Amino acid sequence: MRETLRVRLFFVFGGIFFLLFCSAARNLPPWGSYRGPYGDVIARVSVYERHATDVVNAINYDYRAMDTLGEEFILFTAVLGVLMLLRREQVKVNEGEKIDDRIRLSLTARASAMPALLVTVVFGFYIGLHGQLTPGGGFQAGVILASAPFLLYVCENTESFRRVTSHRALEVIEAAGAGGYAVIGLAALALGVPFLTNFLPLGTTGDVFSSGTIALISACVGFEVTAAFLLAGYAYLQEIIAGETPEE
Amino acid sequence: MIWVGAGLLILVAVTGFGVVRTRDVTGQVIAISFYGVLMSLVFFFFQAPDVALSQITVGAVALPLMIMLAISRMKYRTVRMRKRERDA
Amino acid sequence: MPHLLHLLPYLVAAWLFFCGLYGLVSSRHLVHSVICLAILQSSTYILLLGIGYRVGGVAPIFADIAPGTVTVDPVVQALMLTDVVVEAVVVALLLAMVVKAHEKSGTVSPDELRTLRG
Amino acid sequence: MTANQAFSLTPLPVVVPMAGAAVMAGLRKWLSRATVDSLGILFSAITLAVSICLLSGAVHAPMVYWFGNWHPRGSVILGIGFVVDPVSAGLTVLASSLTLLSLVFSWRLVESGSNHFQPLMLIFLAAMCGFSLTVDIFNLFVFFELMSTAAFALCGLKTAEPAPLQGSFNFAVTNTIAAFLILTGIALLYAVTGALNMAQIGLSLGGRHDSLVLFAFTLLTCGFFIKAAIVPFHLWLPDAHAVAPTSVCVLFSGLMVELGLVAVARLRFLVFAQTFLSHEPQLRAVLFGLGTLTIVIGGLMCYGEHHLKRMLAYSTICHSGIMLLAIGAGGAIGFSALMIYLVAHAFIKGGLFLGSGILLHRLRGIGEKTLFGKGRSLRWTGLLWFLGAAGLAAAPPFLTMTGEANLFHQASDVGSSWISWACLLGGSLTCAAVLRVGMHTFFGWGTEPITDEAASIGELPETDAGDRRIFWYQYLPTAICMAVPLALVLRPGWLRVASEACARFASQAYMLPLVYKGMASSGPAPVLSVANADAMWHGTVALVLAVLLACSSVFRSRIRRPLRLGAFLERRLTPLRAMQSGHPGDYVLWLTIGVATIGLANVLLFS
Repeated sequence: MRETLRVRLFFVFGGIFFLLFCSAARNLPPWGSYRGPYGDVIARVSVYERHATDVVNAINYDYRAMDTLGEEFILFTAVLGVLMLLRREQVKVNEGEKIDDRIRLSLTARASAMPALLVTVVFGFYIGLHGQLTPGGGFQAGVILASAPFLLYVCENTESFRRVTSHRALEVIEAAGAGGYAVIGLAALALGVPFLTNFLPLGTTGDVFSSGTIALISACVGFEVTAAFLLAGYAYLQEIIAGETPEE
Repeated sequence: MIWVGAGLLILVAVTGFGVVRTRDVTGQVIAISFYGVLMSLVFFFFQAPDVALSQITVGAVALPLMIMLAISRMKYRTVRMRKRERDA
Repeated sequence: MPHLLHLLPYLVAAWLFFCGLYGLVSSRHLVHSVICLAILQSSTYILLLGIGYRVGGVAPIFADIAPGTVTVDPVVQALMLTDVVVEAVVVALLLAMVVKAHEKSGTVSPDELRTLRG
Repeated sequence: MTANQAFSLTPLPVVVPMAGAAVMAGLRKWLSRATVDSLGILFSAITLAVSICLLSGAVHAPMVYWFGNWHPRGSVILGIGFVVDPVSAGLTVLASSLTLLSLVFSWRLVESGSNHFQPLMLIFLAAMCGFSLTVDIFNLFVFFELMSTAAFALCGLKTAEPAPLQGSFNFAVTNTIAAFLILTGIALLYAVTGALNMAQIGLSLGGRHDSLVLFAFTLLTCGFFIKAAIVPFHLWLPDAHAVAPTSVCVLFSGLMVELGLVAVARLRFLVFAQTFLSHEPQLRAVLFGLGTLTIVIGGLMCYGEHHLKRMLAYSTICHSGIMLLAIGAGGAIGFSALMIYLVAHAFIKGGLFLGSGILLHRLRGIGEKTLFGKGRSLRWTGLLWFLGAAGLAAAPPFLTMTGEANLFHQASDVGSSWISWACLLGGSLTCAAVLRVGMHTFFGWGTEPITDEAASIGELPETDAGDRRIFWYQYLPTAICMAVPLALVLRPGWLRVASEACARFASQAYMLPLVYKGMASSGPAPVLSVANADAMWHGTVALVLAVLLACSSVFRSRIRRPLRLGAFLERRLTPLRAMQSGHPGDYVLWLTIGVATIGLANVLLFS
């Protein structure tokens, strides 16, 4: 189909779609007047029942933990898919220009990356550990932690970046994070309660080590997400870093 | 208060259209990064700090970074292939 | 005007969905298509956020507010978190496909990359 | 096994393959190919065993399982629930047996992309099981997305050619849009009901049918129709099948596509049960229209195709249309027709795909012309192939016929017996296409096959070039696939149980107390199985027509010009083929046209 025809047809039918959407929206409750009941019931009970002050994380890692298990496996599958698609076939590694690690940035710039790295890692751990109390949690922490090695790359410490991100253990960590989530659920099953039921002491509301399995699951998710983003990032970068020439 | 939120939403709508209309891919990466920041502002404004945090890490950083990496990998490939053709 | 204001996030969501579809239909670059898909996805964020919002509600985090305070809906936020992950994942996977397609055929234009006709 | 023990097994069909995939993917670099293959087979066998336990428990007493022990509080449902009734447990059994068969088939043979293939297959299995069991609509979306992600990755397994990447790109774009359509629909329903559990949504919606509910219905059904490859949303399916490895195609065509229809059925019977009470005829008209269109286009394209996997893919589209007719016919018998047909079709289509995998492995080709006359020595494969063809036509001994018998019964109840003609057309067209390929390949009869551009895609074999032997573990799954739909007919006792379970699944009055209180009320009266005489005739006629059509194509040089109907159909489908352009923009446009048209029709007909 020619592009002009395609776009014109789209304006007709896409327009109908848009109008249908708008006419449906007329029957929605007006903006700003959420009616519940699901969210309100959970907001009321979760602090008492789960000792978690961040209700969103209580939902994610407990009330609707099955969704998050699926979600973690979506991430896991996608990384598996990216690694598979970008797997190396026959490549010739050019000797001599193997790792381009010449220093172009000033030493100051390179040195200042270290504190930034430290801050990123500390911030990541903070966000991860306080997931059940304040906004944050395993997923956000994972993404922040994964960004730390990229600072190395930006500051042209390419070799150390490669050493961190191409480590064989990374895939194991990722799988352990995703599998660990399933194992936490199975542990509950082994204790005779339904899958993913909390079986740990809930602790005092507001403590770092409170709210039982929520913190544990959050940690597993954190490991998985960190490893997943690093693996995906390296999959895209490996060819450039290693200076490989594609083989036809 | 709600008018500020409404303004933000309209800005999102306009930026979204802008991202789609940007035909140059590198420009689009910058646009989508801006869009991600804007989106996380909206989330923050409408009392969703958890999502805002994820959005700023994923939508404004990880996503554009991934697109950049993909583009640079493709460019690298093209440059390498051209160079090899010249050598041959 | 107030009537339109009551519909605003839903209209923005519909608009973004439309924009994403338009971008996909008219795309000439596969990476552009992927980004349009991300825009299309963001329509669901706005829709969910608009649905769960409550005027005067605070964030559903009881670290520093009294129990029983009126909050916005926490459930949609949990759903949005899942949605954010889905977005990242879909983009990563599609980009990997685009990169690989570029390696194999040297083009990123959907018009030129049409081996599966008929 | 007591009901209580079976109860605690509920999460395992999802969790066992997930954990297995994590183990296999984590240790991928250290394990040999054979070990990963065996682990994959082991985990899917465990899943199959667990699913069978679950099914046997569910037949005695259907139950509901609350994750995290979050039981409903009054009318509000807090957690995510799995409903284990014979239908959903049966689907997990089907999913795990198909996965097991295709993993056995690809043992040590099919390219595995450095051991990525097996964990992806297990995740795909977990997603299908979760999709069948869950009663929470957002959880359904999560498993939908998990299933799609695994499918996208599996589709791009053969990265050596550019075509797979394009096929999987189109697949990924359309199915991701499907996911967002579904999510938008979920959000709209959540806005008005404040619930995510399908039972609670259904309860809260009641008989409401304003533009909002209708639009949500449109979005959800269209999203699942994209998965189910209903015309005009079908364009991704041939592309995806042409490029995916054969053993993956078994799962795609066997169950993934049909699960989209099961989800539509679940929505219709549980969520929107009362929405269309006053508009049943209009709803039937919409679904019948879509189904018939799908059958005609799928059937014609199937006959005009010369790439084996694409041909089977079009036949899946056609049969998906037949199953949509079953949903359209509605009622308990209509739903049992859908389920019976689904089971039969899954095995037959799986067997045919495995057969084409054997051909690709042995003869190094997948185009009809390449294979012409080369399969004379493959007697067993030929036999299984022709059996599969007969099964597609719903010929007498096959289970497909029982499914169609139920469908015709229900259709004549609602006064639309004409749909049996659509089924006849679809069955004979797809059967004829398969027969034609069989006659050309295994007998070398007639003139050289007509071919086309598309038939040369994916010619690269997916197996190692050195070894062309076929082992027993490749014949065995193929033979099992063909034997099951025959064997199930020989033991008709289960049909009664199945139709009772289907009647309950299709009844909101039965499902609501099951979800809320976890106890089964006395269900609706079981539906007696229907007399097969009509369908027997029908199947035989379809088979005869198919043989005639295939012969008119194969022996086209020996018959007079006006009789060359088959060859005419093979050559003159240019406008239909133009729709299948391989351009993602076109696919998205067709998708938009479909959603807008269906949405408009829904609003005009029902409000």
